[in-house]
Formats: sequence, C-alpha cells, structure tokens
Amino acid sequence: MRVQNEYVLKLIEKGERIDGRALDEYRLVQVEKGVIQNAEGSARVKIGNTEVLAGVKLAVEQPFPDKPEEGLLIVNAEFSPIASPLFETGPPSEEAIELARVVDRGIRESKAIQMEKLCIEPGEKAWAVFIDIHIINHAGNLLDASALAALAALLDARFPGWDGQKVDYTVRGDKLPIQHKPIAVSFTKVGNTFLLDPNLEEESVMEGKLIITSKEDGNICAIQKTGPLVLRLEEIDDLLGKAGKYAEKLRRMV
Amino acid sequence: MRVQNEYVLKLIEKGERIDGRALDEYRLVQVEKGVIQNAEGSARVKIGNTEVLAGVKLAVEQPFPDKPEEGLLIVNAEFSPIASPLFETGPPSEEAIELARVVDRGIRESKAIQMEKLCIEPGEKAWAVFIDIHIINHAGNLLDASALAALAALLDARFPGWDGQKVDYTVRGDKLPIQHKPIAVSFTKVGNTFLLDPNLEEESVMEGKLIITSKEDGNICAIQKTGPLVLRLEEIDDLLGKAGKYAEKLRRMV
Amino acid sequence: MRVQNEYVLKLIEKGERIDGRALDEYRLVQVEKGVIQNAEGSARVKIGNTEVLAGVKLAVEQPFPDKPEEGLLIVNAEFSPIASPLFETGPPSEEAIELARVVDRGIRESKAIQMEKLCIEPGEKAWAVFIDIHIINHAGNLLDASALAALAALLDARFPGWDGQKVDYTVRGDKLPIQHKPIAVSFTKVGNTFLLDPNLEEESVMEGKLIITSKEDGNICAIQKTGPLVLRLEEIDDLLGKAGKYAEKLRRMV
Amino acid sequence: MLKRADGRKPEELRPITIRAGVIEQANGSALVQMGKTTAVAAVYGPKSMYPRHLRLPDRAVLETIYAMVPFSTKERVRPGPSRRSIELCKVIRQALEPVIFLEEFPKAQIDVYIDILQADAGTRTAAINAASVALADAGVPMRDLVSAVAVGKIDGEYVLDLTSEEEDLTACDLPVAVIPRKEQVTLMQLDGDVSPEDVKKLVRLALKGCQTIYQKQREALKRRWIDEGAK
Amino acid sequence: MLKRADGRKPEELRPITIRAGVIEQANGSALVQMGKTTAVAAVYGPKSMYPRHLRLPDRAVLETIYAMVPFSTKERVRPGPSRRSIELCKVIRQALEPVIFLEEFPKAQIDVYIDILQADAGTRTAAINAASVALADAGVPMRDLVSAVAVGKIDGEYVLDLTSEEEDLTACDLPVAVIPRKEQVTLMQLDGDVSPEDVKKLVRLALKGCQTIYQKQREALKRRWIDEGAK
Amino acid sequence: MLKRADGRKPEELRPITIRAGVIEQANGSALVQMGKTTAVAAVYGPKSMYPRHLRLPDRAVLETIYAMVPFSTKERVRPGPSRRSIELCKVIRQALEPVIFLEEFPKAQIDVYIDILQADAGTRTAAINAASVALADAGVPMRDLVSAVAVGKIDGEYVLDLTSEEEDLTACDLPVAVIPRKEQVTLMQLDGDVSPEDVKKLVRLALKGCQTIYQKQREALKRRWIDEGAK
Repeated sequence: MRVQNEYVLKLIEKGERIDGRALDEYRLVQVEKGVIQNAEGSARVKIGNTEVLAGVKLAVEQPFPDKPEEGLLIVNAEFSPIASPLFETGPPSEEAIELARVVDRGIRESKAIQMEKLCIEPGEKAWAVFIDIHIINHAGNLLDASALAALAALLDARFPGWDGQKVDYTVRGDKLPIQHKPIAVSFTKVGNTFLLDPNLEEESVMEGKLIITSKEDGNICAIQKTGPLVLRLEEIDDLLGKAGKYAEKLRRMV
Repeated sequence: MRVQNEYVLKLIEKGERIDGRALDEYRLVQVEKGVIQNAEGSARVKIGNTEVLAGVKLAVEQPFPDKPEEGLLIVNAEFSPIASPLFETGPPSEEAIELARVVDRGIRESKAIQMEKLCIEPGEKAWAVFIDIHIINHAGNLLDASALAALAALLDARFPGWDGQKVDYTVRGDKLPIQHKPIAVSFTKVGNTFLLDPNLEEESVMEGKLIITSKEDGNICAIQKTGPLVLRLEEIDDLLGKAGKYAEKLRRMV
Repeated sequence: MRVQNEYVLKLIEKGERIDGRALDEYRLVQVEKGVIQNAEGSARVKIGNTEVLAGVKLAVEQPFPDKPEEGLLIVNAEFSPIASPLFETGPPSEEAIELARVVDRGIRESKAIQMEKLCIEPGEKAWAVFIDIHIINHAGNLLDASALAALAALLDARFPGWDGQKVDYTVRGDKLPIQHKPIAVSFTKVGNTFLLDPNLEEESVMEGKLIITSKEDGNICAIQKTGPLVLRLEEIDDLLGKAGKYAEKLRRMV
Repeated sequence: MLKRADGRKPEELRPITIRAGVIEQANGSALVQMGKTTAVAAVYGPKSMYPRHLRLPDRAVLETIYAMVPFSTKERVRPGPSRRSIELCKVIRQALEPVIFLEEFPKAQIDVYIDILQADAGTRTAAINAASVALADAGVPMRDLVSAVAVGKIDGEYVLDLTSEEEDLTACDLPVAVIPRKEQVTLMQLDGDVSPEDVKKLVRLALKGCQTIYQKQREALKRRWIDEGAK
Repeated sequence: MLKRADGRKPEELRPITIRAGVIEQANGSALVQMGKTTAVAAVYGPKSMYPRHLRLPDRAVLETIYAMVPFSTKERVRPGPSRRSIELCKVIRQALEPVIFLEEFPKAQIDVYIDILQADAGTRTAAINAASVALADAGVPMRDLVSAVAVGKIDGEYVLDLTSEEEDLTACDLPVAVIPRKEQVTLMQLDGDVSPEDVKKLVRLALKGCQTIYQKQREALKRRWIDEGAK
Repeated sequence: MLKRADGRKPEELRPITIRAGVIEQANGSALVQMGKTTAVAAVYGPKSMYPRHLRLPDRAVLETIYAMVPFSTKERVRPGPSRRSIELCKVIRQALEPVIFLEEFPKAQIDVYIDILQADAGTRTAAINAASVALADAGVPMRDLVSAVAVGKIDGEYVLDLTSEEEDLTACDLPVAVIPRKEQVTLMQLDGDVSPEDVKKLVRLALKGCQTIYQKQREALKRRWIDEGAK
C-alpha cells in the first residue's frame, strides 16, 4: 500500500497519473436518465467505475412556516455498503451527510428549481422534492458523480397526479420547473498539484478537495473545502477561474 | 452441555424425549383470560414452564389511507429480560420481531377480526387494536404460546367507551368482532425427526421449525420456516396434513 | 486520590472543610439574569466555580388532554461535555435526567407558575414553557445551582408576541405569572456528617444527598434522596427542620 | 375519619400478595400485588461482568431495570425507556444497594429486572418489594430486606398506600423504602405541598406500613423455602 | 385459463435478467431483474470477524442486510431498517445458510448486502436469487445455488411469480426458495387463506419456476467466467 | 456606501470579546463573542484514546463537537445532533487540524467541545475562533492560531462579519478560516450566487478581518498568561 502510494505521488509530481489521464481529464462519464420506474425522475451516472443512482420522489406536504409559498427540497445520500468495503450499515456517516448537503446547496442556491411553482396552496400544501442519492460502486470522486446524477434526475422528473386529496403515482404529468443547471467540480490536491476526478488510489493520498459548484453563467453557487487541506490565495483564485470551464463540459452530458 | 445435547438427540432418534412425552405431545397447556384489569382484553398462557402474557389495548386513530374503512391491528412482542438469561434489554431483537410478525399474519390473514367493524368514521377515525405479547418465562416454544395468548386476549377483549371525542377506559362495552380462531403449530425438526412443543433442551439442538397457522376450516393462513432448516417436499406435505389436527386441540383451550 | 479522600473525610469528621468553610456555608453565590438575548428568560448562576446557565423558551402548543386549560412545562438538562471530564457526549445521562426531573417537580408541585394563565384557547392552544439547564463548569452541587438558575430564568422571562397564528420572538411582552419561589437545598452526607454545597472533592467521598425543595411559607414541595445513602428518622427530622432556613437565604438572591 | 373509595381505613394497606420463585429461568424471582398494582422481579447473577472495562475491582455492580408493560395502564405505554423510567431505575437501585453485600462479588454484576404488569399507583414501591424478595430468593447475601410503600395526605388525614384515584386527591405523594430492622430509609421522594411536620409524620406512617409488608415478604420467602425443602 | 394483466400464462415467469459481477469493489456481486423488480447484491468476505467476541470457533458468520432504496416504491421509503426489513434479513439469511460451507471459514464473517432498486412484488425472492449468484461470483464454496420465486392463487388458478397488482388479487402469497438440485426448500412463508392441498401444489409450481431461474443464474455465472477468462 | 443596520461600515467587524480560561475543569477553554453570537470552547486532552482500536499509531485523533444550546436561537433548538451540526463538526475539525502538531501525540485523542450559547449568524466562525484559543490555552502545540469570519455581498458591496439579518440580504454567505501568519485558508464554504471575481475579493476581505481577530485572540491569551503568572 505504502509503496503504491509513493508511486502515485511521484507520478503526479511529474504531471502524470496511474491510469494515464491528464491531470484535468475525467474518466469516461456516462449519464442515463429514466432508469427507475417507480421514481418520478431518476438517473444513473458512471464516471469510470464509480456508479451513482439518483432518484426523485414527490409528495405533498405543508410548506415551511418561513416560506409558505414555496415547495420543499430534501436531499439525502446513502453510502450503501454494497458499494465499497469502506462503507458500513447504519445511519448516514459524516461523509454521506456532507455530500448530501453540498449537493443540496448547489441546487438550492442556484435556484435550479423554481420553488414557488411547487406551491399548491400557500401555507397549506406544496410539493416536496426528495432527491435520494444511492452509491452503487465507489471508485473515487463520489461528489461530482452525485451532483450530476441529482441534476439529471431532476431534469428527468415529472409531476405525479394530484386530485386535491392524494397523490396518484401512476400518472406522469409535466416536467419539474428546472431553470438552472448547477454542476459541481472537485479540485483534488495531491502533494502540490490539483487534479480532477480522482480515482480511489489518488483519494487515498490526497490532502483534500475544493469543491466548486457553478451555473451556466459562470456564477458560483456553492463551495466546500473538505479534508485537512490548506489553500493559498493564488490557488483559490486559480481554481475559481477554472471551475466554470470544467463544469460546462459536464453540463453538456445531462 | 455437549453431552446433554447428544443424549437429547439420541433419545429423539429413538422417538423418545427427555421429559417422557410422545413426539407429538404438548406439555400441560393452561389458558387464563382476564388477568390484567387495565387491558381491554388479556390472557396468560402456560405451556409447561413457558409463560406468556398477552394484552389488548384499544385506541382511536386515523385509518391507513389505503384502507379508510377498516380498523388497525398492531402486534408487538417484547422478550423481557425477566424471562430468560438469553434475553437482553434494548429494542426488540430479530427473534421478537419475527415472532410478532408471524402472530400478526395469522390474525390478519385469517380475518380473525372483522376489521371493517372497527371503523368509526371512514378515513377519519377507527379503532386501533394493539396486541402486546410479553414473555414471563422462556422454557421453549414461545411462538405457539404467544399466538394462543394473543387469540385468547382478543376473545377476552371488550370495547372501552367512546363519546366521539375521547376514549373512556373505565367502560367495558361489547366484545370485539372476532370471527375466526387462527392457531399456530410449530413443527420442530431435530435430526430427521419432527416433534411438537420443544422444550429448551430440544430447541438448543434443533435445525429449525416450520410454523403453520390454520383456521377452524383447516385452511392455512400463515406459514413461516425459521432456522437454517431444509425441507423436502414430502416433509412439507406431511406437516401440512397434520397442522389442522393439532391446531384443533389447542383451539379448544381458548 | 485516596490520600486526598481520607484527608477530606478526616477534616469533615472534625467539622472542618478543605476550603475552610463552615459545614452549612455555601461558596460565593452569584445570580445574573438576562444573559441570553434569544431566550425569553435566562440566568447564570455561579456557586464557587460551579457555573450553570438556564434559559426559558416559550412556544404555542396543544395542551395535554387531561389538562386542557393549562400551559405546559418541560424541564430539560444537558450536562455538556465542556463542563467536566466526567461528562460525555450523547443523550442525557441518568444523572442529568434525575436533576431535570427534580427541578421540574419543585416548580410544578409548588405551583410556581400559574399554569392556567398560560392557556390561550382551552384544549387547543397554550404556552409551553421550556426550561433548559446547561452546565458550563461542574465544580460540585449542580442541583442547587440548577434549581436556582431555573427559577431566576423564570422570573426574568417575558412573553413573546402572539397574533393568533404565530409567535413573534422579537416582541418582549409581560412577565410570566410566577407566584412562588421554590428553592432546592441539598444536604450532603459525608461519613456521619451532613454539609451544604459540597465541592467536587466532597462529592467524591459522599454517601449521597437528601434534596429538599421548599417554598416561602416553609412548605415542602419536592424531596429526592439520591445516592446509596441511608437515613435515620432523626436525621430526616433534623434536615426537614433546617431546609426552609437555608432556602430563604438562597431565595433572597433571585 | 376519612372514607376511602375502596373502604380502607386511612392507615390500612391494600390487600397484598407476595410470591417468591415465580420465574423458573431466573436465579431468583418474586411477584408482588398491592391492590391492583402488580410487579414481577427477576434476578440474574451474580455473574461475570461484561464489557470488562466496566468491572469494579472491589465490588459487584448492581443493575436495576424497571419497565412498564404496554398494557399495564389505561393509556397504552409505548415500549422502551422513558425519562420517568430512567429516573426510577436509579432510585430503585439506590434503595436496594445499601442492603446487598456487593463487596462479596468483586468484578461481578447482579441484574434485577422488574416489569410492572398492572399499574394502579405505587409501582416503584411494589417494584422494590418484589426486587428485594427476588434478591433473597436468588440467595444474594443481604443485611436485611427492603420494604416500601407510598403515603399521602387527603382531607387533612394521613393515608397509607395510595391508589391512583387517591393520587389525584392527595396533598403529597411520598414513596418511602426502609430497611425494616434498622428503621433506616433507603428511598424517599416527595411531590406535593406540605409542611415539614406533615412529612415527619408521614415517614413514620410509611415505616409502620413497611413493617407489615416486611412480614409478608418474609412469609413468602418462608413458603418458598418450605416448598423447595418439600421437593 | 386466467388472463394475467401483463399477458403471461399462469405458470410463466416474468422476463428475468441476471448479471454477475456488476460491482467492481465487491468480492462478488449480481443484479437480478424479475419484471420490474430489481435487486442488486454484493458480497464482502470471507474476512476476519470483528468485534472478536462474536466470532464462532467452528464456522463463519453469515450476515445478510436487505434494504429498499428510498425511490424503489411508489411511496418513498424512509431510509433505515423497518420491522419488515429486519424479518426479511433473517429469512433471507436462513434461506442461504444451508448451501454455504460456513465451516470452512472458522472465525470469519461473510457479508451479503442486498439493495432493492425497484420494487414490484417478489423483492425477497429476487434478493435471494441475486445474493446466491453474488456468493458464487465471490468464490464462496457452496453446495448449490439457491433459487426463489413467489406463487399465488388467483381466480382458482395457481400462478407463478406475482406482480404487485396480482398481490392484491391472490388468495395467498407464498414465497419459496429451494436448493434446485436436491429439491429442498430453504425459505417458505405464506400469507393468505388456502387449503393444505393448495399449498402442496403451489410449492411444486414454485419449484418448477425455480428450476428455470436456476438455469438463468448458471448462465449468468458462465457468462461472467467466460468474460473473465477473455480478459 | 452601504448603511448597515447596526451602524457598522462594510469592512468593520462586530464588537468582539475574547476570554481564555473560562472553564476551570477543562485543560483549556475560551469564550468568544462576536456581536450577539457567543461561543464557548473547552479542550480535554491530549489523553489516551479509547476504544483502543480507534487509536492512530503515528498521531493524535482530533475530535470536535459543535452544539447549539436549546435557548441560543429564537426558535428553540432540539437537543442532539442534526445533519447541520454533523457537517459543522467536520468542517471545524478540518479547519483546525492543519495547525496542530498531532504527530506529537501518537495514540492520543484531543477533544474540543464547542457550545453556541447565543446565535446571531457566524456561529461556525465564532466556534473556530474559540476552539483555537482554547487549544492554545490547553498548551496543545500549534503552528499558529486559526482565525475565522464570514463575509458577504449586500447591494453590490462587500461586507465583513454578517449578522443574521444581513444573512437574509446577502448575495452569498462565505465563511472563511485562515492561518493568519501564512495567509493560508483552512475553511471555505459558500452559499449564494456570485461571480468568481466576487469570491476572490471576498476571501481577501475575510483575510483582513481575520488579522484583526487574530490580534484579539493573541491579546486574550496574553491576558490569560499574565493573570496566571500573577497568581
């Protein structure tokens, strides 16, 4: 393990990677929508061997008292133990909670969903959008894959029926009012180098990541520094400048 | 322990049991109803040294959305640590949950309770029947004792008062609408032999059980294979044929 | 530790204490109200190095069915791990729950709050008074400090606004209807001696405590014997006789 | 003189039944009925304590678990510990500890489980009465039994062994446990609003009641030993 | 003859797809689709068991965790174990145990995780089919595979492999798992109201269905081995 | 220029008070008030880590627990961890780790507990400021302190140290923690909708604010050491 780690580190110092990619090159990204019939929207995202499923379910609930004229958004992630020997059964881990909350912030802060169009009866009834992220195989870079899957599932989603009393899940109505496409790009620091889309070996030697979620107009809607990483101002400037470009490439996939 | 186990096994091979019973003979079965005054219905069942208490409580709740014109049935079992050194404090064990669910299915699937007669106001209010099973002493064959106690407690139960607003537990009204008497019989496999009503020693060497719950008309309303037992088709046929006969004997006790 | 303990014990046998106090002498008691702006009422109590914060929050809830014309009182204590190496994170310990319940009983049984004046709409809406006790530093005698802080916070509390629909926490209205001032005094038995306001060293060698909460008129509204202490009748008589006097001294502080 | 709803005199206990040895699987057990309140207690141990790091080098750890069965009350009790039951586990444990020679079993644990099958006030005192007999039935060495009862004050009169109806009328609810031979109090709690003089008199009334209960406890153990001897 | 909503004959299985080796991180894995029901299983182990005190001296411990993904059903499923899923973990484990040579791995544990991605009845039988292939894919030594399917009785006719629509119509729901070569039953549950004769015939129908599923399981493993060999 | 509700200039911090050594029982502690936000931090350790299997052979484990006191906000906070507080524990820990010489204490653990007594925005940054002083007060060897503040953009202007009123107006909320002497960022989060250029400028504004806070932290530690020396 240790020998392997040093090899990975040395390669990266030279600007190379164990799987031959360029530092800013993603593995093969595949997005498939509509994969789960019982979900109102769903998507499978594969980035290399990493595989993530996102499902959107809708229900009618009472709006939050401070936002009586808006729908509700709930993002949840489960790191299923099927996906990795590192994952355990039980309540969501610190990592799963952080991932879900970063994905949530990207969608919420970009106003990707027109939340006011989810209101049915102000203060009484509104659509609640549940986005569940389910990891199928963990081969690195879960965050970028999860955020992409969540967005793709939202774009796939359609309203079920509603007769004023109960939801009819056999109906597949209009699309959800999605107006923006936030995309998360994780810049991963290994040694003194930043790279994109780390695999598991690279994550095992990384210092941490700066995750930047941006919109079509290049504006930034969420940032999260994760791991015991430190960042110099010039590094931050550099990554902020690049995030939009890489996001745009991923955005074309959904 | 191991010596004891081999002795039990050898006896059973010869068709004998350590307490001298025939293979299909129950220990002394005693059923006593009305043992708990604060319960709407209750029963104590003893089978040999095994002792189980079942209590029925009624409350008014909202019916399930998919069954707006029916009452609710909730069966719960607690393996109290008073009853055995094998039981621990804490949330119900896998065994306790399985037992409660098998008892529940026998009652539910046989339509023992006329659930539609528990409805007070469709979609709004109906009686919820809580059956709680409490083990007092565990000397083997908890399932048969628990299912019998649950049925006896149901037969003992009477509605409390209801004035449209709240329940008056000081009133003891009509009996519950019970129309069938499902009885569970556990066939326990030890070596190549099936026996009834195992004691603790026999349970410690068993392969598992096939639990068959049947009604007065001989129809079967619940089956559960439990333990790492395998069953041949002829064995299943044989047990299916016998279940009703043994159930009838127990049914006469309630 | 053991040597220290024996020294503490020997001193107390002689009627002396390691910090030079008389057996029935409290450390410096300081009460400061209005220390938390977001609470409807709050108080910090210091007894020597022991420091406790109590906060009162009000919300509108449904009254309990058996008391439709009264408000609700909820007392909760958290032994924050900031306060002592003895405290751990997680749900409240047995000790924290006992402390909260003894404080609760003193307030409830003395009718310190005119609960019927908290009713807004009988059976439908009433003020719920949440008293949260938060330990900042544990240097002995948490109970007396907590009960005092809870009372001081109640006396400091004012109603927020209520427009019939929701609570407006920016408004600071009338005082709560407080009509009595219950005070808890813990008599701590070390060897054969009872003393007041034990410090940590004294608590580490005590047998236990008799906690007596009394009102202005000398009546007793709560008692709790805590610890594996035994009490003779004369001891009880003696402590019952003294509780009111010491309570009066503390009462003057709030 | 106060007329009690069940016809008792103020200083009269409810009918009390005590049986030792009711749970065959336990090392010791007892059933106590005080009026309509029924408690059953089982003792498992002394036995080696796990996990090891909780062992005490010089004495056994006593664990008491008090629980109400869901159908023991008018309103169904949700299973699992409540804040009330957590407090009761603690005061019951501390009512029993003073009589047990825990120091005879270093590194061991003794588990006392108490289930309330039916509740009509006085469940903690019935629990203590049952637990104390169950401990003796298990052969755990003890200085004495512990006996317990609740007292109150209704219409100015001191009354022994409250029912739940009486709990709504009393000026105070004062459960007391004592070591009968030494007349020492091991549990004392009070809810209410009464004078110190009232409390003094009530404790004495409770002690008197406990002496009667003590006789019943001893008789139950005697019956159990005779039965055992007869086997 | 009964007309089934999806056009199947009474004794016809839903379209079934089985793929082995779908999760790269796992020691073995499989995906099973039976109609609209999709189960994915992953095996981790055999590996040393922790915590140590749970180790068995003479065999491995088999752990099975069955979970429904929140968006697998029409009404969203709340994450975390339910009473239903706890029971299913147990019966699935006991359906698999009889075929695994657990005694070859003393002190070890074998974890089988099963996620239901989409549910349209028969999730426990799909779970068993997937788990059994995943165990074989992981190279865990087994006597045989286990194959499973649910059967029922609609309008007097025996039907194989129920959908959730059919679950609302059937006189009984009878999931069965078998060791196909020995024709031994390792899981058998029933909900309903049917005669003993019905049950006998239904078990035979299930066994017949299982033989077909068994072929699909073996083909999936063969494809996997050929693919691997080709690498 | 923007008029702030509390009269501050855009680039002005709220009144800040820092006191070290406020909890006698802790190895180190600190209280930080930034406007109406109050955080108190306590450090216990370095000490031997339990359970043993979580020990790291080459460094200490840092544990940070962030909790809001129930009465710290307008709506009462329910006690116990929330998803928000679990995330904050993680980012706070990772903001502090880079400055602590954890490798000096193999197999040990250092616990940092932070309670928010009063919340008016900026609780995570106040928590970091308090924790960092508490660690120094405990004598834990550190490369430098960590200083933190949140910045935002209101009506086109960059503003330092947001209140909760301002959080409702800002185009983004950007909490930042830095190692002041090296000008390295150890915490950075953002909620909002702003251009990359905005972020660059805001980080610089935060850094400037942190330098002022850093002076206050050092003064608090100096006062504490002088007080101690005087004893």
